[in-house]
Amino acid sequence: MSPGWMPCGDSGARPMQHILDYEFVLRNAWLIPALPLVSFAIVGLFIRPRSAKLSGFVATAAVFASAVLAWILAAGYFRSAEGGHAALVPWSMEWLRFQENLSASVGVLVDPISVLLMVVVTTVSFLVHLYSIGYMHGDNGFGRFFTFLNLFTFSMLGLVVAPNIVQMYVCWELVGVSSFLLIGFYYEKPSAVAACKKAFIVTRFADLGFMIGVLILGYYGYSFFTGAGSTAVGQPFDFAYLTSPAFLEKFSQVATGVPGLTLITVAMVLVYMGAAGKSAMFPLHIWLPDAMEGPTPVSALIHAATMVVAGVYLVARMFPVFAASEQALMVVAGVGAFTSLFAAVIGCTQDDIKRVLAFSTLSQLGYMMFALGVSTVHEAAGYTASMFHLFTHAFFKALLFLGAGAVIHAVHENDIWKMGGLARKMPVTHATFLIATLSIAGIYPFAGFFSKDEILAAALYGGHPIIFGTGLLVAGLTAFYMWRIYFITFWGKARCEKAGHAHEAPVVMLVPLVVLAALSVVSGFVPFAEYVYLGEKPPHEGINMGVAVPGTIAGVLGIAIAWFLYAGDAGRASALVARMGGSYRHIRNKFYFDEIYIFVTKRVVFAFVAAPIAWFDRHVVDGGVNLTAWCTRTSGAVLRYLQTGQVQTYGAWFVTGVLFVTLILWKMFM
Amino acid sequence: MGLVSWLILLPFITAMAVVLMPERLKHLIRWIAALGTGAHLLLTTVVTVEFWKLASADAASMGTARFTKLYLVEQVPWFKSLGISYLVGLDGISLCMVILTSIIIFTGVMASWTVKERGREFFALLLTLVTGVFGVFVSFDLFLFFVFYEIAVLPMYLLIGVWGTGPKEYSAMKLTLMLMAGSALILVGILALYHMSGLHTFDLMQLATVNYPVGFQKWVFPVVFIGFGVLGALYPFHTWSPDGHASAPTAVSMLHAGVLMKLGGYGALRIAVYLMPEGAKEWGLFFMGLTTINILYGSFGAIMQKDLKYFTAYSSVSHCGFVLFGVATLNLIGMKGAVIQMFSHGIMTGLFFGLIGMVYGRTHTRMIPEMGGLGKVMPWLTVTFFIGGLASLGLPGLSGFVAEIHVFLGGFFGNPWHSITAMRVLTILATMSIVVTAVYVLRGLGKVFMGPIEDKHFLELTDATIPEKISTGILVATLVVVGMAPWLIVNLVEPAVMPIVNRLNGMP
Amino acid sequence: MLSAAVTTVLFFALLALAVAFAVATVLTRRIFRSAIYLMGTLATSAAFYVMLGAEFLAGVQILVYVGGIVVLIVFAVMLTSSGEMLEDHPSALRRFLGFVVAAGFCATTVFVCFLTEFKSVAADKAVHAGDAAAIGRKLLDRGAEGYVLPFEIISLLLLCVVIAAIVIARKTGAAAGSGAGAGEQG
Amino acid sequence: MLMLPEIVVIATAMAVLCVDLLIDEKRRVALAPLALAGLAVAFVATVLQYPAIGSDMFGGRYALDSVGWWFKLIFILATLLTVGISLDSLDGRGTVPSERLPARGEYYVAMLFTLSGMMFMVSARDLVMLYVSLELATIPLFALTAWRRDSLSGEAGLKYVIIGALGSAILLYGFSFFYGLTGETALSAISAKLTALTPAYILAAAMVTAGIGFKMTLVPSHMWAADVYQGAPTPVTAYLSVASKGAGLALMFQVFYRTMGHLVNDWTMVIAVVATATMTLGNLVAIVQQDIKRFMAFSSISQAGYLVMGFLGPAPEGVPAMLYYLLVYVVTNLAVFAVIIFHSNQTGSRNVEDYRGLSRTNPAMALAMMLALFSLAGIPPLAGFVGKFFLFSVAAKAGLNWLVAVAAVNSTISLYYYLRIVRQMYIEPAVAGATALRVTPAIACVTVFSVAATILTGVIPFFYELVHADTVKWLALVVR
Amino acid sequence: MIEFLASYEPGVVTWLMLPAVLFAIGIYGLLTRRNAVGILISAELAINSAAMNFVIFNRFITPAKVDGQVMSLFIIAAAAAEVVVGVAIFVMLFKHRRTMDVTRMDAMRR
Repeated sequence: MSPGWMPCGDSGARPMQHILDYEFVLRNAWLIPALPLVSFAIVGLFIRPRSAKLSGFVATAAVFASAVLAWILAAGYFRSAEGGHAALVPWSMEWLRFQENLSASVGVLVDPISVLLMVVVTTVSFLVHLYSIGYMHGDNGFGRFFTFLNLFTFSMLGLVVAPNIVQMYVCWELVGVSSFLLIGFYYEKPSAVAACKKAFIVTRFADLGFMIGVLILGYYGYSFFTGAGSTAVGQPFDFAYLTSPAFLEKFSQVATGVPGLTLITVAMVLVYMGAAGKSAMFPLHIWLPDAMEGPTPVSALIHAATMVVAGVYLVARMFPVFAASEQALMVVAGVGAFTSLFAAVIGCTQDDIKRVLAFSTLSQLGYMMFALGVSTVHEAAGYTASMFHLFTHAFFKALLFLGAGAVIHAVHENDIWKMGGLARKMPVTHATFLIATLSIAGIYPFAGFFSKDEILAAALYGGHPIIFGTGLLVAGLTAFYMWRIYFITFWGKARCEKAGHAHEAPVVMLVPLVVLAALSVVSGFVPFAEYVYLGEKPPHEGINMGVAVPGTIAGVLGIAIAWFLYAGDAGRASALVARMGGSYRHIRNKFYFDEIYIFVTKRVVFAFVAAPIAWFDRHVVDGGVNLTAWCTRTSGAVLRYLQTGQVQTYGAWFVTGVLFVTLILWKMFM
Repeated sequence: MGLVSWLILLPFITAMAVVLMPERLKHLIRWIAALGTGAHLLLTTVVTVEFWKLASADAASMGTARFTKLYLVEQVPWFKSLGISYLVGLDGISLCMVILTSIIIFTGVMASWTVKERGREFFALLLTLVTGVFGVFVSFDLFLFFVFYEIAVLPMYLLIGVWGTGPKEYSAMKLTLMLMAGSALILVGILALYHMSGLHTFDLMQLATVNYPVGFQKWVFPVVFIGFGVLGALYPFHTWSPDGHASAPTAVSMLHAGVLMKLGGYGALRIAVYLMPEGAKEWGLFFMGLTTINILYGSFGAIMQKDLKYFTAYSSVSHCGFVLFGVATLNLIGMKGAVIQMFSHGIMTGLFFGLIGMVYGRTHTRMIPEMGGLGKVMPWLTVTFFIGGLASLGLPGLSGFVAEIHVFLGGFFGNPWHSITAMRVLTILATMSIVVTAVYVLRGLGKVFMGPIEDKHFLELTDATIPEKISTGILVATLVVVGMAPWLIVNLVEPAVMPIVNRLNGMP
Repeated sequence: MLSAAVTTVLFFALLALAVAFAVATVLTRRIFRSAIYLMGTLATSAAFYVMLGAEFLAGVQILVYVGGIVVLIVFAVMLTSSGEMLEDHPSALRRFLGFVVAAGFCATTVFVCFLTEFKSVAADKAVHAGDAAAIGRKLLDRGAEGYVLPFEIISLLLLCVVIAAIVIARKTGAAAGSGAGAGEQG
Repeated sequence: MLMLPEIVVIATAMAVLCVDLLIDEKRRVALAPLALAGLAVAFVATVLQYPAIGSDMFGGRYALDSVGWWFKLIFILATLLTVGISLDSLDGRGTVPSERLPARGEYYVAMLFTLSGMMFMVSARDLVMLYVSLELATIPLFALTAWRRDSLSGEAGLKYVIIGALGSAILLYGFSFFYGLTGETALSAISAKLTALTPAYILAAAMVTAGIGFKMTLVPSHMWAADVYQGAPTPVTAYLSVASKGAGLALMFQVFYRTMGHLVNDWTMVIAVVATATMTLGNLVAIVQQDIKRFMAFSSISQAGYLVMGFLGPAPEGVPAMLYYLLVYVVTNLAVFAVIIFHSNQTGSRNVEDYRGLSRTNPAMALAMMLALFSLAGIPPLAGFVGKFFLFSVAAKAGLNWLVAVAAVNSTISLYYYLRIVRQMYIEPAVAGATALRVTPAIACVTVFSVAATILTGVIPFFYELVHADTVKWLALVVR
Repeated sequence: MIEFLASYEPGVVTWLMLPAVLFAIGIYGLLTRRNAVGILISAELAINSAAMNFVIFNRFITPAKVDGQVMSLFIIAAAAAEVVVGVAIFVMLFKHRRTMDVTRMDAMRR
């Protein structure tokens, strides 16, 4: 953080100004993902084995540089393009050529949502890097941690700037693997190993759908792209082509053979499967809570702010295609809404601070999803709202996690019931956490209020009252469980010894907290709809009181209940729990989804597919081979008995042979 | 003598040099082997550059006519009376395979640095085997091809039988006999093709101008395809592979899974499909079905394995299924994918087996449940193993993805001769293996390298030695380079696959 | 005419005799008698040769076959009889199999002979050239009609066989060094 | 002079006989060089006959053609090598007394006479000479089989004699029909007149085939071979398996091509069936054998099955293919036998298991054995593969792809049992306390020569091309 | 009767019956006799019948020539050679086995 880098416009240094102006950054936008990549390679290969400390700084510096570039790009982009923010591809090259007119390129797509995400990713990533210097201090895997973080940052940025679906898929997988590596960072802990495997496999399973979706889109993209009368430019895989009306018009005509089901629905549901996996939508949500086994900064970066929103981003990116199929959109909306409720309910019962945050993330992701699901191409308010929420959520959720991290760092404990009374011992952390909690609860003027408001408005005015109702309920629940952990953690008395001796985090960790807190406050005031919209630029609307009031009431109600139950006498809560009995237990056990999955994989797939196959291979297929060998050997062993040693028997065969040959010849010629 | 002949000769000369050394000079023997294979790697580089120059000059001037052209051709009549000649040359596919082999053998020699017993014979046989492999990849005369093909297969018997572990005689015998039975089928096919053509030549390129009768192709194609399929681990002829790989010593497993199994796919593409397009059209879907079974069956089979080598062997069955699957799609993308998969899987599985050997050399066990937490004591091996594992589950950025996306896309795009629905269903089934692969790779590697240390003795183990680092480093670098810059291999392979595609489409 | 009739009768009588001798040869349990019956068969064969106009051959048959080969066989019988003068009966199965095979062979041959028309290639059937002189000329003729070369070869064969037989059958032990006497005896 | 090689061989035999009489036991070591020298001269003489191919003697009753020339070369070569591997046993150089053979002078004489019989046989142009020379090529072998004069050797001789007598009776009976149907003894005349497919012709053909089958060890007249090969002295086994089988092939050429040439194309099915049965049976039974000689007997039975594949179909390539394969088979099989003799002379071994650890006790011989066995199994680039390939090619050309498949699968089976020996030699450890085995110069020379030939004839096209150029037109000359 | 007998001249086919039957009898003996010498005797029967075939054909097919007779001559000689070797081997073997029963000559089998 050398000050020389900070001033980007008004510094006296001419060359710097020249290098860092918008035009330059736009032309070289590839630098934004490339810097972390280069840093990843250098740190991973050369620096890490030598100096852990240096690797941390180099990694952080690289991401910082990216962040700076991203901010410049964003500032320039949103400022410059007055008449609609065009999608630009300032740089691309052919990467993978399948055949004539069908290749995947790598490139950088600059359009509002990608710029938005670049800013979010680089900023949060930088702050998390910074935070981690403190948080991971003294850890054996310090260098490794930063290597992985860099890898993740690169992958995520690559995903964000992907101009075509193949690059999207590529980076999609890469973020998956970085997530895997980071969840399993404490690889000696069996639970971390299990969690990282689970995360990877579940998302991989989801990616199967994405992959098949890509195949379908690729095929039809190619067919229509090269078909008669096509005037398309670029490549069939490009989002620009896939979302173009020319393509969608033809694609939506393709039938599957099942009445009422068009192929576009199938394809988009499959793609959505990928998105749902990455964004941990029900029923693929199970990996995310376990992913909290990773270091907390990772949870903040990957499992709260950035990677998990990739699914939302994908849906947003392909929104016109989704929108071309009403059924697909219904799926998106339905799954999103259900997940937001489902996760919020579970979130109310969890004791692990990070798990609560994880369920909260699930719930918020569901919000973003259904916001997309309730939009249409023409009524795209939800689209904007979703992106807005993504934007704000990134900050306050990262803040929550980092705050939780600071707490955990201080207490060395994840269980909220062992904390308590930390407000005084960790004032900065407390303050920032409070801001974040207010924000997520949707209290004016914090950022969450604005975005949540827009989402609810979009649901309501998009004609989805049920979803609106769900959203409202979720808003209340969110406020409740967030304040629940807030009260338990920071209020009251220390419930264990360690909590009693907790200290405030070091400065390097506090700086990100403060910055994020600031962002959580101000980001709500960004005139978001100015920048991110679909189709025509919508007229600017202020705060919609019809939605804002119920939303805020729900939030306040949630806070109040939480206060009632947890701020003072803990007995109230336990009494309630006792009243709820079985259903509480079901909720607390996350409706047994983990168990179901384990049952299905271990007891069904392994026991009834894999094990029989292994058995079949050894005993039937291989047995067949051995049987052939056995038959050969046995026939040899039997035939040797023809060789009796009796010379007269040999003679008899001899003479019989004559007769036999005579017979054959006779048959043939007579 | 041209460059391509040297590609074949160099390992052979090295083998002879090794044989002539006195047995007790163990260091000298392996240094000779290392130098010989290292020199081969250099030679391969030279050949690649040469090829590249010629090919790009042609690409500019010749247009599509260059597709059927071979480079660096050497032709010497051999058995003139039967039209047999020593005809070697290179096209993109061959070059690709030569590069692969060159890398694998060099790293294989590096990985066998610690072979103690009867090192002279070991390296001599290994190099003889590899002579055969190079021969197969560069020969364009069917007779010559077959000659090298068998040379490549047979030394395996001794290599496994003498230096192997476990039920080595059984495995070696099974492997040899099954592969030889496969080559018996190939022989039938080759002779039938030769006589039916009436051209009195074994020159592949000339035979490829013949339009064989459809009825003839209908029966010869499956014979030849299955013949190669045995080596390519086509279900249900794959069972030599788990046992063989499990019993073989490290370098042999590397070479076998890495290169030899590719001969199957190579032959199936080069000979079966290229010469008998009508037969391919007749049987393509059938073999797609079989290879789909391969893909899924191999990956499901791998889940249950306890022994790291069996584990990798089943994974090879699955991955080699992709090769033959790609071949059976009969379109440009799929077949290109098959070739890339050959390359990618070769490197990847070579890496796997090399690493297994290194781990086994330290822990003296290959049983997955007995290991754990090795990542702490052997970070280098862990990282490389994970990169290999990620490549095998098709992680983008590593070569496996490039191949698999081609194969899937190829299968999905279908071809004019088969039911596209059926092809798509099979492709989607095949796609599922990416999940299963993730499951077994992560389960396996997770158990071995992550988690708590199972055995206190493991704490005393050491990380990779310098030769081991060189060996694994090269392989990993190849995986990454191909994965990050796929155009390198794609541009090499595409022109070489074009003639096959054209022939399928009835174009000259 | 009568002589022609007698010839015919003689033919059939000899035929019966030859077959009877042959059957006795293979059926008798005494191997020595078997040799004697063989002699009978060969002698009747010689008679047939006379009837077929091959007088010289008949003579050779008597001299070489009856006088030489059978005598040799008798020697063999004597040298290899270990007091068991009666041979064991072959097993019933073996006899049955032998009979089936032999009968099948016989039937096939007879059948084939009946079905085939053997055409004489000579214009004049009466020509009779079976005298010793003709055979002698044949054996010494070096031209296209002669058999001088086989004649030489058979002599080599006989020489070789005698030498070999002595090596095999001589009395001395099997030690390699003691082969000295073999050559002299030959 | 056209008959020079035969005369040289006979003269050598006579010379050996005389010298044997004249010198005492100790100096009889010199007989082997004498015989070898004579054979070498005969070889050279045969080579020098090359320009005389096509000429004849005795009014055409003795003739030399290209195929005959090659056969003679192969026979002389086989005998030469066999003498080379015999002389240790005869001169008592081995360490195991039971492997010693008596009467070396007579041994060489018998072998040389047999050789002359074979050489006459390929030059024979009439039934009489064919029969007589065949007997000359066969009857001494009965004696040679019993040469060791022990119980087993005698039993082998007995079986050989009995089946040999049966075989020659059947062959003769068949010949008599050839004669009866045509009234000719000259083969070409018989061939010219044998146009009608009468029943007698068929019977004769069948009988002659069976008679040849005895020589060639074709199923079902192969059964003697196993016992005889096992019991015979090892060098004689070697000789039986190469030269005698070669003589059988020569006889088959004489009968099938020269006598029944116009019919041979229609015979494809019979030959295919016989070939299939022969190679399959030989291979299957070889799998379970323990005794190395018996093992090699079945191996050579299966080789005979491959060998006759050259008769399939009308292709003229069958002739060079068979000749070439015979040549290859001779050197290869003799290489194997050289090692077997070496090993049994040194250790008295009989069984396959006795070869364990040979790669440690004598690596060079183990390598030779392995290469030779691989060649027999048809592994490239060894000559055995090339030879088999050409034979299979003939079958494929005749349209018998199923037979090619059967033969190729059979090669695989054969590989299985050849690998059994390789396994013993290379994989199994040597018996505890086994010492290095010394190899004698004669065996070493033969082994080196044979193995070199096994490799070179496969890799260098010269030999096959020569055979091909010489003999590919032969069929057209013989079969009109 | 006598006329018939006098006018009857056995044709070639009739003649051929004799060797055919003798040959078959020889085969029978060859396949059933247990004494090795007996087998050799039977073999001689068969060979003799083959020789007879030649003589018969000579008489009926080419009466003007003597090739068949010459062949027979050689057959007799060759048979003699065969017997010589056979007897030698039998005698030698008898020394070892003290029996000539071929059914017991199965030290080598399978």
